[in-house]
Amino acid sequence: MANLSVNICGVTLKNPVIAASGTFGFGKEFDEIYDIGVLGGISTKGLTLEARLGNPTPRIAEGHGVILNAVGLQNPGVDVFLKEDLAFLKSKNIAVIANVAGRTIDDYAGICARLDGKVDMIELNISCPNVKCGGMAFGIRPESVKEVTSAARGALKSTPLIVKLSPNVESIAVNALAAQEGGADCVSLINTLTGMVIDIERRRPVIANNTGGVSGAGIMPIAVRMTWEVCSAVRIPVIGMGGITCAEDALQFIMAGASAVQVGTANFTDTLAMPKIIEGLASWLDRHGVKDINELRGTLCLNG
Amino acid sequence: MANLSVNICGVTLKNPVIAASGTFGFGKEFDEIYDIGVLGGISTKGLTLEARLGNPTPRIAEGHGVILNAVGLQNPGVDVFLKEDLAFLKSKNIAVIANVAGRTIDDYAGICARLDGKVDMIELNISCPNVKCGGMAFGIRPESVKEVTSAARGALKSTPLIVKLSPNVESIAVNALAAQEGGADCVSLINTLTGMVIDIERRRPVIANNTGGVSGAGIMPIAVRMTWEVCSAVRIPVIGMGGITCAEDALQFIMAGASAVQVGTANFTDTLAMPKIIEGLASWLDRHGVKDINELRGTLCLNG
Amino acid sequence: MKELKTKVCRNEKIAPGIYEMDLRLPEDIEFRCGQFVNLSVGDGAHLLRRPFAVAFYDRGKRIIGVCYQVKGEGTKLLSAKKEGDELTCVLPLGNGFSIAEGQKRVALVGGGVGIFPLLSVLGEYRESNKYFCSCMGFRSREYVNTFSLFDKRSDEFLAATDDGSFGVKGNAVQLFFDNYDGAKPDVILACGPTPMLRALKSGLKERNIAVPCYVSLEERMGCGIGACLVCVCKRSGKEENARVCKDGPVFEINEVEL
Amino acid sequence: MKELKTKVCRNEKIAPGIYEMDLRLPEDIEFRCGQFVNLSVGDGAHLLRRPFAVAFYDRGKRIIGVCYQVKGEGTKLLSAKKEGDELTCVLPLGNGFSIAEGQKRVALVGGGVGIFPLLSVLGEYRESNKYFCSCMGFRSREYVNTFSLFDKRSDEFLAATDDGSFGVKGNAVQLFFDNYDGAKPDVILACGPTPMLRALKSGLKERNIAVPCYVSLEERMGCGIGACLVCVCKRSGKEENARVCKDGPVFEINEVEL
Ligand SMILES: Cc1cc2nc3c(=O)[nH]c(=O)nc-3n(C[C@H](O)[C@H](O)[C@H](O)COP(=O)(O)OP(=O)(O)OC[C@H]3O[C@@H](n4cnc5c(N)ncnc54)[C@H](O)[C@@H]3O)c2cc1C
Ligand SMILES: Cc1cc2nc3c(=O)[nH]c(=O)nc-3n(C[C@H](O)[C@H](O)[C@H](O)COP(=O)(O)OP(=O)(O)OC[C@H]3O[C@@H](n4cnc5c(N)ncnc54)[C@H](O)[C@@H]3O)c2cc1C
Ligand SMILES: Cc1cc2nc3c(=O)[nH]c(=O)nc-3n(C[C@H](O)[C@H](O)[C@H](O)COP(=O)(O)O)c2cc1C
Ligand SMILES: Cc1cc2nc3c(=O)[nH]c(=O)nc-3n(C[C@H](O)[C@H](O)[C@H](O)COP(=O)(O)O)c2cc1C
Ligand code: FES
Ligand code: FES
Repeated sequence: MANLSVNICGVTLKNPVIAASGTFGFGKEFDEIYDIGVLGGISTKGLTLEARLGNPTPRIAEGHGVILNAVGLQNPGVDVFLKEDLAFLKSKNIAVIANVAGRTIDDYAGICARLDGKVDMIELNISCPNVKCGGMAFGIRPESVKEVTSAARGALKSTPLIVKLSPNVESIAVNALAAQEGGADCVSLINTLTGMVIDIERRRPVIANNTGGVSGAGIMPIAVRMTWEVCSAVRIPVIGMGGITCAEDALQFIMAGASAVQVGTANFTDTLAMPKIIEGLASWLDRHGVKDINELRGTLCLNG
Repeated sequence: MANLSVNICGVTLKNPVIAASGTFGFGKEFDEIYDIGVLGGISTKGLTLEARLGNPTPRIAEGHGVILNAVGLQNPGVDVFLKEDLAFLKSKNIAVIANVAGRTIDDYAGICARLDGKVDMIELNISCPNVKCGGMAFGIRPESVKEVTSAARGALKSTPLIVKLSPNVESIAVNALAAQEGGADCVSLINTLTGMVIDIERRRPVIANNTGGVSGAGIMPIAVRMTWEVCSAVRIPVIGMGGITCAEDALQFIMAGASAVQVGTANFTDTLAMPKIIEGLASWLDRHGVKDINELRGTLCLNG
Repeated sequence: MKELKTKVCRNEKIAPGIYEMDLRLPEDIEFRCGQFVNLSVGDGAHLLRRPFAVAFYDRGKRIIGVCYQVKGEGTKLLSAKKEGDELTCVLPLGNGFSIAEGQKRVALVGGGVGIFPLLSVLGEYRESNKYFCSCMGFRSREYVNTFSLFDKRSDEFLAATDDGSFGVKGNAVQLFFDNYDGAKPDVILACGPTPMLRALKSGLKERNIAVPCYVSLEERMGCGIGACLVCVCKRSGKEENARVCKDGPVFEINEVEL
Repeated sequence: MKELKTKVCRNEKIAPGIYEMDLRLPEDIEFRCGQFVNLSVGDGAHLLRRPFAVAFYDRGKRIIGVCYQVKGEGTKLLSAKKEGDELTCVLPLGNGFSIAEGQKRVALVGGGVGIFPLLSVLGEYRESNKYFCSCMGFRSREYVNTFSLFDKRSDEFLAATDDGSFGVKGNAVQLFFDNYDGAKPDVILACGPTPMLRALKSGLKERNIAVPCYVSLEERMGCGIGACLVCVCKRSGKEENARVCKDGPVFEINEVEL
């Protein structure tokens, strides 16, 4: 069988398939359906300093081939996570990526400091469109991307830092470079695109928060294009995501240059999506006589 | 039966449903399937000063609930259009919107000058992602949106000017304001989002041009959100589009504030999409006791 | 909780806009009444599954029955499914209703599609010695088919319609309180639209009724299994959310804000 | 050109990965051989229809037959369709093949799925006094079923397989030129992968064969009716494109760049 393991910033993942933040909680529920130990890793629900209740409901709506969500960072706070949820994830022997979100730059630095050395990687969510202050605000302009990245970087001694980029920007490659300059060890993309679905009977947005983040299969071509742009721009490793539902989708990101992928919305459509993707990768590689998935990274040739 | 007619910048459309540029040619072929005289209007394929051959093939690819295209402005040139195609469209008694694209600001002004007084409206395509120079370049930064708009405006005496906005920007509302300041009589949105689909067997992008413009049902939540943002920002009328496939979809845009809508990709999925949307609007209004579609415009109430 | 492939073995209209769909499971599953299934609608454009109460369960035949109202696109697609079509689902989901040993007299209060989760209660306690009083509200007599199962299986069956064309004129909650003294329940199980549940809650308070009352809630869902925090409701008097899909859908009526 | 709802009346595997699907049309339509249909695949995730040659047409029964190879997601979905399923389509599309009165001896040269448009030629000229020589290439003898119709209907049938497991070893173009002197065609009709058509073009040139040769091209499509300019090919020696869906799919081989 082909080698699926990849190494990102010194962290070894048994395969490049990571659960995307916010769709997988802290792993316990999906573990009731299958052993999540088969995964390459998990990015946790976004963690804040204090517990948060998130947005009012409804928090989700459906488009055609896409969904919208505005959960708004409901989470128990970083300390509760460390005390109650981390041990379980560690016991699963998968890469644990703590997704963190803050209101201020100090928030980001503070959460990072608490997580330093305790998780395998930290993913800065500077691109969440569903919270009023903080969140996406930091992720739009390259200057602030760099600033929040260096603050987080400064708070970390031993844990590699991933910066998660927003697609709601003029140039995601420019922002990726800003993250790299700010000291990011890795970038991940894309977070959700901002959207709205209107209930025409009630003449109101379906989602209580009015707008929500668009994710799922329909956004994949946008996500692949952005992943390719970012991979062409930066030296650091890239984690790609956005609409992945099967092994072939994941391979588009890997050929575009991604070292690993995250899978979000597909977990809703098929709770077994990730184990199927992992098996699908193994069998695709075997069928194509590829010995090591690392050989496929960045092999995209442009036309013309 | 309810009134469906709308007035945009002094032009009366018998209903708010317009064929989107590039998906409907100059109307002749669809007229072999149904009488296109039932439409509110048509926006022509993008016209340039000289004839253009466009991009190499394949020019199209499919995503999940979306498509990508990179036709690249193949067209016979504005003069051939005026001589050979305009008369047919005029005979159909629908609003004729000439979609124009240029390489330089002078191009835009020149094409507008030739069309002035001959068509019902002009739509500046400053947002086409599929051509190397010109096109989208003008549509990204507010300063250049304003500049190209005023140049076009200056070349026009009697024809209302629509500026078509790109979604691949930091803030589409800011660009809409720039168009308004530059003298646009109307804005239309959204043009396609830039995307890529990779053929993993060949390890190349499916589309010869590598990237293409993403359109179709899956992008609708993004388009509705942007239409709502723009409607909240400008005083001039707004034409909404992006993923519309049925009357209920069109009503989302109208409630968000659009005066009319354009329908593109849905014409591929169902060649009768537009007549069905028009009938669907009429019957929705009747069922809901709404006498005039103009009463629905901008009726969206936000939550919370 | 399992992800399973099921086959449609029946899909019939039982009232205007209301269908019963029977699905054959590939393996033996244990259900509790009030639990639900998260069902794909079988079209690639729809990424979210739809949650439906398991209204019937024939464990021997491994067939579950859901009754659903056609509301939006997903349920419209479901209504077009034919025998032999495949759908995937996740099940069993949620906590379900439970009736304590000592609770002998049970009142079921259901309105609209909210009656379907309550059907499973009658199914599960078919052989028990509990006394069931069902108070069901529906739009008009055209929906009477949907409700006939309550009639047959309940010890007492009371019906109300919005237009009075069947049973009394009014809603399920009015009906329940009007007949409360006769019913004398040890426990109340209710399901229906939120305004109905609110009326039930305030009615109980006004009348100082302390009988335990459990309600099954509806909320839009993402994962359906408790991971995404999409489907929450507020716990009363606490700065805390509960997940409808995992901590619910059944809650003690005073435990949550309606 | 019409947009029509059709019903699947048959969908059967006829060779490995190759299916024949028969569709019942709601009304009488006139077809010419070589024309095609643009068929929905019946799932909301796929916004583009798939173009297929109309391989068979029974005008009396209003049934068209398409033969398709499962390649990607759309054809995979099609292969799962059952009798009674509905699909929408646009038809008849394209210009089709035409054989002039004086062209008595016709050579059909087909490779892979390119053989299917040529089947319709045999169907249309069934009752004529033309002489058909069919040179068909396919992968291996497993595909022989697909081709048996050519055998029965052609006056002369020649087969080649990549592995030599049926007919001679080689491809359709080699086969055609090897038997050219016997076939002595007045017109050549060809369809298959682009490299095959290129080989045909250069073979004709090398041999100074001036017999008219028509090829049916494939290109990815948007509208399928000539409006969107997605499906173009270059006209030889001109700064001009032709639309495969409307000006084609059949072109004189020297008229277009391959
Ligand atoms: C635990 C639970 C049990 C349910 N049991 C039943 C039942 O037995 N019979 C029945 O007819 N209905 C039941 N419902 C409601 C049912 O889930 C919705 O009517 C259905 O999802 C609507 O789908 P749609 O595609 O027609 O609507 P759409 O508007 O197209 O759906 C869009 C999205 O919103 C969600 N949604 C819309 N309305 C609701 C709602 N009321 N509750 C939850 N999600 C919603 C859909 O699931 C989907 O994700 C139940 C809901 C829950 C939460
Ligand atoms: C005029 C014409 C007639 C054809 N007749 C036949 C036939 O009789 N039998 C047969 O098996 N095939 C035929 N083809 C090819 C057939 O259209 C493709 O194999 C099919 O569209 C692939 O669809 P998919 O969903 O499996 O592939 P996907 O890769 O999922 O398709 C993605 C998109 O690319 C398009 N596409 C992919 N390959 C082709 C191709 N080779 N040509 C055109 N579009 C393509 C699809 O239509 C779709 O829009 C014909 C093509 C044309 C243009
Ligand atoms: C319900 C939901 C909640 C999410 N919450 C978070 C979050 O807390 N932090 C974050 O960085 N991204 C969050 N995301 C974004 C996903 O991690 C991912 O970037 C996005 O959904 C695109 O991937 P997908 O198309 O595979 O879902 C969330 C997405 C969904 C659908
Ligand atoms: C094949 C194709 C060609 C297009 N060509 C043009 C064009 O020439 N000029 C233009 O302004 N927009 C062009 N567009 C964009 C559409 O007009 C429209 O903005 C976009 O497709 C979104 O609408 P839809 O989702 O309804 O297709 C084209 C779109 C498609 C699919
Ligand atoms: S739907 Fe995901 S937690 Fe309930
Ligand atoms: S597919 Fe639109 S012109 Fe051919």
